This record gives sequence, C-alpha cells and structure tokens, in this order.
Amino acid sequence: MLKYTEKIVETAKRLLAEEKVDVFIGYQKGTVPMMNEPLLVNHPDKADTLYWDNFCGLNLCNYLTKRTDKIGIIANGCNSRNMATHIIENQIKRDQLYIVGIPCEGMIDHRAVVRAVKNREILNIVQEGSTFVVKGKDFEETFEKQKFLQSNCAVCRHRNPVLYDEMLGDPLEEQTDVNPYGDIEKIEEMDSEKKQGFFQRLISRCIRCYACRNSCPLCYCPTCFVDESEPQWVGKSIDPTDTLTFHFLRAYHCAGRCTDCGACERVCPMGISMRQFTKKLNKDTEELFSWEAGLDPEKRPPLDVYRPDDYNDFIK
Amino acid sequence: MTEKIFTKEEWSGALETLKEPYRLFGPVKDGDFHTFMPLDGDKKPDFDYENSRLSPKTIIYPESERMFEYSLDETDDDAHILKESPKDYSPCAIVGIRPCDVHAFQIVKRNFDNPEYQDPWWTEHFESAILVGLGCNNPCASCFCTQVGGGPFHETGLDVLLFDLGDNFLAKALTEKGEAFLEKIQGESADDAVLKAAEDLKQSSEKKITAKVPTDQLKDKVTIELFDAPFWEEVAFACLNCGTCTYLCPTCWCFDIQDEVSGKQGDRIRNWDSCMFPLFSLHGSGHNPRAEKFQRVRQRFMHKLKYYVDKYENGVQCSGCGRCVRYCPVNIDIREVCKLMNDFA
Amino acid sequence: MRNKEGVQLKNPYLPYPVRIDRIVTETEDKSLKTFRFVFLDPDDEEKFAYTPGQFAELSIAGKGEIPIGIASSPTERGFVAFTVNKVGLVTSHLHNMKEGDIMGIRGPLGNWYPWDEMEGKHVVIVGGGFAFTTLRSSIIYMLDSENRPKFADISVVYGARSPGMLLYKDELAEWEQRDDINMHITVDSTDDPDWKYNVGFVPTITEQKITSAENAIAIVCGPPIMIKFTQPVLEKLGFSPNRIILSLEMRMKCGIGICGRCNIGDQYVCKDGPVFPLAQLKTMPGEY
Amino acid sequence: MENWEPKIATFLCNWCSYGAADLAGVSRFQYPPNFRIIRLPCSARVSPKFVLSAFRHGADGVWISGCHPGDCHYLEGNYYARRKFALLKGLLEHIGLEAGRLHFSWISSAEATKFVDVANRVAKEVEAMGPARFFIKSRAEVA
Repeated sequence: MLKYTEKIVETAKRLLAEEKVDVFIGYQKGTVPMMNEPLLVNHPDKADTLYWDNFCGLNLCNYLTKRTDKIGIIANGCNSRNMATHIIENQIKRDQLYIVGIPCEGMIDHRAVVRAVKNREILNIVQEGSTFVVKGKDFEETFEKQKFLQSNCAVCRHRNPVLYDEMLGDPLEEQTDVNPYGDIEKIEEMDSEKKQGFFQRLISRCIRCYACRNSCPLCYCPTCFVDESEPQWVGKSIDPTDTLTFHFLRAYHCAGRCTDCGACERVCPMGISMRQFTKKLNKDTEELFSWEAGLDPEKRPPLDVYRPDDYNDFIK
Repeated sequence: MTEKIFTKEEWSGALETLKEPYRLFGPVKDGDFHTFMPLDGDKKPDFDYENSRLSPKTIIYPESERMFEYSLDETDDDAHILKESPKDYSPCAIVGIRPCDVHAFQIVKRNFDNPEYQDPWWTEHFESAILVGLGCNNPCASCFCTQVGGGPFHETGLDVLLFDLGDNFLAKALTEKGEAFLEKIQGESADDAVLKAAEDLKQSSEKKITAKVPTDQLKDKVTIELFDAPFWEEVAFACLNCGTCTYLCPTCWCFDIQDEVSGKQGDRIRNWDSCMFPLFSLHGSGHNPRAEKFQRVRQRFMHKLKYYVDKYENGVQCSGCGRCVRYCPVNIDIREVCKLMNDFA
Repeated sequence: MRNKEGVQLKNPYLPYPVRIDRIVTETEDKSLKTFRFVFLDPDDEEKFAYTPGQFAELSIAGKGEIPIGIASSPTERGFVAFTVNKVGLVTSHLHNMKEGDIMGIRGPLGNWYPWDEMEGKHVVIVGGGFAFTTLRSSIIYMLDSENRPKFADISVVYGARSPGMLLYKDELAEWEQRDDINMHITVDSTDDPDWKYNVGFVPTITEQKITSAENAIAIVCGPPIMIKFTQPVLEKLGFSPNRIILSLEMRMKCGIGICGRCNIGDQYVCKDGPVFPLAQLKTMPGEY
Repeated sequence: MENWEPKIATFLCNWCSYGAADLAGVSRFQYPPNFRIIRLPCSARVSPKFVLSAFRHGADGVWISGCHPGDCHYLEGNYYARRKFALLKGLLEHIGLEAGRLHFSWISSAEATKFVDVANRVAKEVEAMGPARFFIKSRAEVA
C-alpha cells in the first residue's frame, strides 16, 4: 500500500506543474499513529508531504463542497462513489475533478488495533505488505491487515474507484462472496423491545459533538435540522430521546446516498457504531430499489425517481 | 501534611468505606476506554489507565445541566417564574484524577469564578469536590503537561496526590480537605525511603515527556497580527468543524442555554457548546462574525493560546492532556499550531 | 450560592420576574414593538439600577432569553422599557404576548456610554434603524433637567428607511420643538409630500449637519453598514478614535462573560462591552 | 390506563383522503374518535420529521394517507412519497418502533367506506399496541 505514496507525490507534482489542476487533495502522515491528516497542496514543491497508507479512512469528498477551482484528488472505491454522489447532487462538476484512483485493500480499524495490544500506548506502526507491526514502549507485535480491516472495508464490494481519470495501480478483484448486511440481519431478527434496547445502548455514550455528521460528505446542508429553531425538531441536550432523534434523522438524510465509507464510525470519539442506522437504509434501498449509492454519476438517486410498481405491500 | 502508604488492596477496601461520607467518582473501564463515573453499586474503578476519554470536567460541569425549572400552568401562582433546580452539593471525591485535569480546573475557574460573577453551579460543584489525584507514571507520547505549567505529578489544585509505587500507593495530603480524606484511610506513615522512591518516580516521569511546545512568546505577540497571520487557512483545511476537540477538552467551558418544555413543565438547561459550530456565533439577523471554518478554528486556538494568555496573565488555556491531539478525527495538532503561533514573526 | 461571608448571593442567571405593563407598536410594518415592564417585586427595581447604554436579557419561560438594549432611562421611574425587533423564536413569541403577561428580565448587563467623560462636552448622537434604543435612553437621560447642564450642545442624527420606520415618533417630534437639542431626523427615501425633515443616508446627513468635532464626543449605534460609512465621516470631521464611541451587537447567551461566544479577541461584548471606543476596537480583531 | 384511548396523528392529503374523511362525516359513517387529523397538500409533503415529531410528542400511532398511485393531484407526488415511506418505516421499525404503530394507505375522495374501514383497522392495531413508550420526549434526562 505504501507504494502508492510515491506514485501520489509524483502524480500530484505532475498535475500541478502542468497546471492540469489548481490544487491537489490527499493525505499527509499524521502526528500520532494511525491518523492521517487531509491535506491540500497548491504547489508542486509542497507535494512531497502527500502520503498514503491503510489509515486514510477519512472521506476526502468533505473538502470538495463549494470549491470552484480545478481539483486533483485521490479516490479509492468509496471516496469515488461519494464523488459521483456529489456530482449527482450538483455539489461539484465532473470537469472540476481530476480523480486519481487507488484500488483499495481496505482501511485498518484503529480501535481494533488498540484492543489487540490491550490498550497499551502505540508509538508507531509500520506497514509491510499484508502485515503491520505495532510498536510501543516495551512491545512489538505483528498483525495481519486482513484481520484488522474496518468492518465496512471487510465487506466492501467496490474496492476499485468507479470514477477516475487516472489509476495508480491495477484494479483489485472485487469481493463478491461477502454479506455486507450480516449485522443488520441480526438486528432485524430481534423483537422491538430488544431493538429499542440495542439502539439505546448503542448511542448512550453520544456526546452530540456531531463528528459523525461533519465527517460525512453527504452532510453539507447550510443549516442542519439540529440547528433549526422554528420549529425545533430535536432538543440539544444529551437526553436519550433527543440523541436518538438526532441519529435517526441524520441517518435518514443519508438514505440512498450513503456509500458506507465508514468515516462516521471512524471519527466518533466515543466509538459509537452509527452505521447500524445507515446500513439498514442501504440494505433497504438495495432490496427495494436495486440501488447502491454512487456507482454512476448519470443515474438519478432512488428518492428522486420512482416506478409505478414500486414496493406497495406496506400500504393499506 | 500527612504522607501515608497503603497497599492497593487496602485502598480498594478504603474506597468502599469512603462511599459513605463522599459521593465517589473514579475512572471506570467503559468499553474501549475509561470514563469517570459515580462509584456506586458494583462499579469498580480501574486505576491502571492512561486517562479517561471524556475529561472529568463532566462531574463539575456536566454536558447538560438543568439550571432552572418553571411551571407554564396558568392556574399556578408562580407560572412563568423561574426557580433554581435542586442540586446535590454534598461532598464528593474524585479519585484517580490526573494532575493535568486538575490543572484544567484551575484554568477554567478563572472563567466560572471571577471577581464580577460567580457561576453558581460550577462553583458549588467544584467546592463540594475533593480532588484525589493520581500521578502519571507513564505519560503518553501526546502529553505535554510540563510545557504548559503542569506536570505528571503536579500538585497545584489537588487535595491528595497518589503515587503508584507498584504494590502500594503513597498518598500525600496537600490541603486540609485532603487531610480529612486521608484520615479516613488506614495506612502507615511513609518513611524516607518511600518518599525518595516517590520523588524518583516523579522525576523519571517528567523526563518521559519529550514534546517541546514553547509558549513563551505568545504574550508578546500583537493580537491582531497573530489574528491576521497567513497560516490559519492552512491550519484549518482539514478541520471538520465537529466538537470533538472542545468536548473532550478539560479546559473548554463554552455553553449554550436552551429552554425545554414538557407539558406544562419547563426547564432551562445549559449544554456544552463549541466554537467549532457555526450556530455558536450566528446573529439573529443572519450575520455571522465567524461564518467561515478557518475563522472558527482560529478562534479556538487564539482563545486558548492568546486571548486567555492576555486576559488572565496566567499562562495558556491548555493543560497539555493531549486529548485533542489523540482524538481529533483529522489530526489537527495543537502542539504544532502552538509552535506556529509562538514562532510567528 | 453564598459568598465568602456565607451571605446568599443572587444567582446571576436568574431573571427578575416582571409583568408586561404596556406594549406600543412602533413601526408601520409592526416589526418593532416597545415593551414596558414592571417588576413584580418593587425591590427588584432598585437592584436593577442601570445606566444608559446597558442591556438586559429578556427571559421568556419555555422559549429562552434575548439580549436587548435598555430603551428607558434611569430617570424614568416605575418601569423599564425595551424596543424589540421581531426576528427569531423568542422575539416572535414576545411580539405575540399581551399586557399583563409574566416574564423575566436579567440585568442590567454590560458597560455604558462614557458619561463621566462626556460631561462638559458637545454630544453627537448618530443612530440608525432600530438600534436607536439605548440612544433614546441616553437622550432622555441627558435632557432630564438635573442632567442637562452637565453637557454642552447635544446633536442627534437619526435615520430610518422611511418615515414609518422611525422609532419613538412622538418623542422625536417633541425633541424637534426643544431648543436644547439639535435634531437631524432623516429617512433613506420617502414619497410623503408632507415630510418636513431630511432625506438621505445617515453618513451623508452627519457630514452636512455636524460641523465640528471640537470638544465633542460621538456616540454611534446602528447597523454595521451605517457604522462602516459613518466612521470615516466622523474621522474626517476631526473626531479622534477615542472620541467615537460604538455600541456593538453579538450573539449572546449568558450575558455575564462566562458562556464564551460573544468575544472579540479577549473582550466579551456582553461584559466588557457592548460599548467600545473606536480606538480600542482598532486594537481588536475585526471579528464582529 | 383503564380509560386510555390511543392518540393517532393522521396526515391526510387534501385532494383525496381528507375528502374521504369529509365524505365519511357527511355520510354519517361511524369511525373511532382517535385520530388527530392534519391536512396536507400531498402525501409527499410528509417529512420524516413530522412522523418523528408526532411520536416524540406522545402519539400512540401515526397514519398517513394519500391518493392512489397514478391519481396524484401533482401527478407523481405519492410515487415519490411511497419510496420515502418504505425507507422510513423500515428504519423506524429497525430501531424498535412496534410494527403496528405506523400506517399508510391510499384512499380517494370517493372512498368514504374505505376510509372508515382503514380507520377502524388502524385504531384497532394501534390500540392493540397499548400506550406508546418508545421515542417519547418527556422531561429531559439531564444532570
């Protein structure tokens, strides 16, 4: 995976030097382990800090909204799908983007790594092929990447960019034998009381910092419903019903748009699995409307179209 | 002042008996991390920890707190008139709190308890608390308390300081409140060898903090020059404008006030707020002095590292706990920003 | 809470209960109303001792609080008055309330116009739109027979979009008749053939009517655009930045410098302001 | 609880189901009194926020009714609404709303008898659920 760093730097330099793009958006290596910082480069000389590894879990599409310049940007499967969604929703124009595609083996779940080393402080992580070495003050352990993928990456069916102007590597074989909705099916089997308990516990730690909302490229409304005062749809304290309302509506706003990039879960400071909301919608849109978000910038999203013979069984 | 040594088992036993005179709070393992919780029922504290995810400011300054309550029932004589909500200000003890988080209380006290106005809830909660700190034997790589006027065994603001000496704790009373707390615990008085071991521990721990975060030049910078510095857009680029940094920060104190009505019963509640949110400074007219992301990011750093420095002449509004460094989803590192500001010419 | 001597102190967030005594609709579009409040406990009126330029939080149970400049003058006894523009949740609700309804006032808050410094000087008041409220308070205060001798000439430039949008019309007419205050009322435009005052923007009228900055101090309160264009006019007239006094607005919650949102640099508009000399503002970040 | 009667927030399209309710009334048809009817220009006007708001304020059930597919006054509003509702119902029930609380129907303005029939079924199903406990916003649970 690290091999991509060099290619990214080289590509960014070339694109900037040839003035094919005004800016290039990628990642730089973070100041703490397992954390990379999105970076905007506007000059070839500054492109050397660009970086890529299996901790680039933040969705770069966040940085496209409202831009008017010509942008070079790195995209793996899910990020490229969000770019397609942005194009569909008129948040960016296709010809503003020069998409540098990366076939993605998946991002490593930083929480799983912390758990694996029993909460000992991690000082450095070195990635080598299919493994990575975790180093701390008095330990060094090697793990297999495949076993530590973020849960969304483990079941990813679109590892290759769906949209690109240039690819930095050979496409990976897509995973076809995965069940992306195993966890959702488990919840569906519960009775309503169990479901209520499950979701109340799930969000009980929420501090309403809105990191999930803000890390989501789909959340670009000028005024979010939580900030509306007339009427006020949801209270602002950490009251459990208000918190549930927030998570419910946030998820619903992503209906038919979510690419399951996992950024919301990755950024949550309290480790909440809010994808248990959005994935249900993904599952339903797939089952009812044969739709997966962001696969084609030319196709209208599921809530913007209909079929006369749509699912009608729930209506009296 | 008393210096007592007791085994960790004795300490655990003592905590059981201390539940009577105090509302006890301590770090409890809560899934993947630790949270300060009331030690009631069968909740057991875990002192083998780095630091809690949320800072213990939640005990003194809860994320959401009822301020007033009122009736909206017109048949009540006092309809529409606000009444103070009842609070439990009985003595509480926060055990195992890290010195950086205690330092943070000293920092925010200047805001909540100032010569002109005293915030009643913060002040009362704070005064009801005994702070039983636990020195850090192994500070994290992202900690920088020694750079901002604290240290892994910093005593200021603490009532008792605990040294983890392996099988034993050495407890040092630092105030009268702390003396009273320690009186309730059995233990032997510490001999010179123990005190020497504690001192060595402190020194070796301080040496482990290698981060250099100079703040010495901040005071002398001209506010509007720093405000107009060219680096803010770059610093802010990656920022998502979420509230992680401000909510996890032990020294962030901003809040919002909201009225909530349920039937004929109303409450005025205050909730933590964050300068990262556009609504924080949005005028009724629609004008927003900090409409852009970089302005809000600048506000956060300028407040902590310049405005506070100028206003209180007592250092920066940061205790070096490193939470924002560790948990910022996009790795905006206050240590780096501080360097930029301190070195700005 | 208690102070160090154990004396119960008032909770600074707790409003004084008041009754709405009178409501006057000020402007033709009905967006501005003046509310007169009477304290339920007469002792509270004493505790609410204020100085022109200060503001208070109007508190409506179930809706929230809003910071509004005090429009009455301490020389007017028995009530306090506020002129409120209908903008958001709280103000819209307030506009629908009736005389006799119970609500709360918290204050007085913030600083005030520099009355000590103004003594013996000519006072130039420049106001625009609905920001005229604390200026009304100031004019009433200065025109009070006990206070009037303390000040030299008083000149007022006050403008609104149209004649129907002027506040306190009866009082404006009354002040026009007096010879101890020079009134320069203006509107941006009007098709009223009977309009007998000025037509033009506030900065223009200020330039025409105010001729000297000699021994004078200017108090400016209005929308940002008016302040922006009035400032150079006053400076050209010779007002030094410390003789131009501005009153600022900001989103506020606590009103006592604790909740953190209304800062400009290290100054809180609610506690260290809302009144700032231009000289001071020039040393502060332009974030307002 | 003995005297408990379910409260059902009912969103009716002005062009059809509302007319049906009207016709049912004029025709003196009997139907349960549990419905709090809110008239909307189209079933597509129903935002998920409305539904949530109803449950938050203590509604025991929500019933949304619009024009038959193909009969929308605005040509296709109900088609879009149907997709929105399918996902809404799915997600609400996923997080624990009991299946008998949220109802949808297509009823034209001529179908007073269908209106009464559906009203009876909805009232019965909601009543069988008992008083709502989930998603009700009562006094804030804060310190």
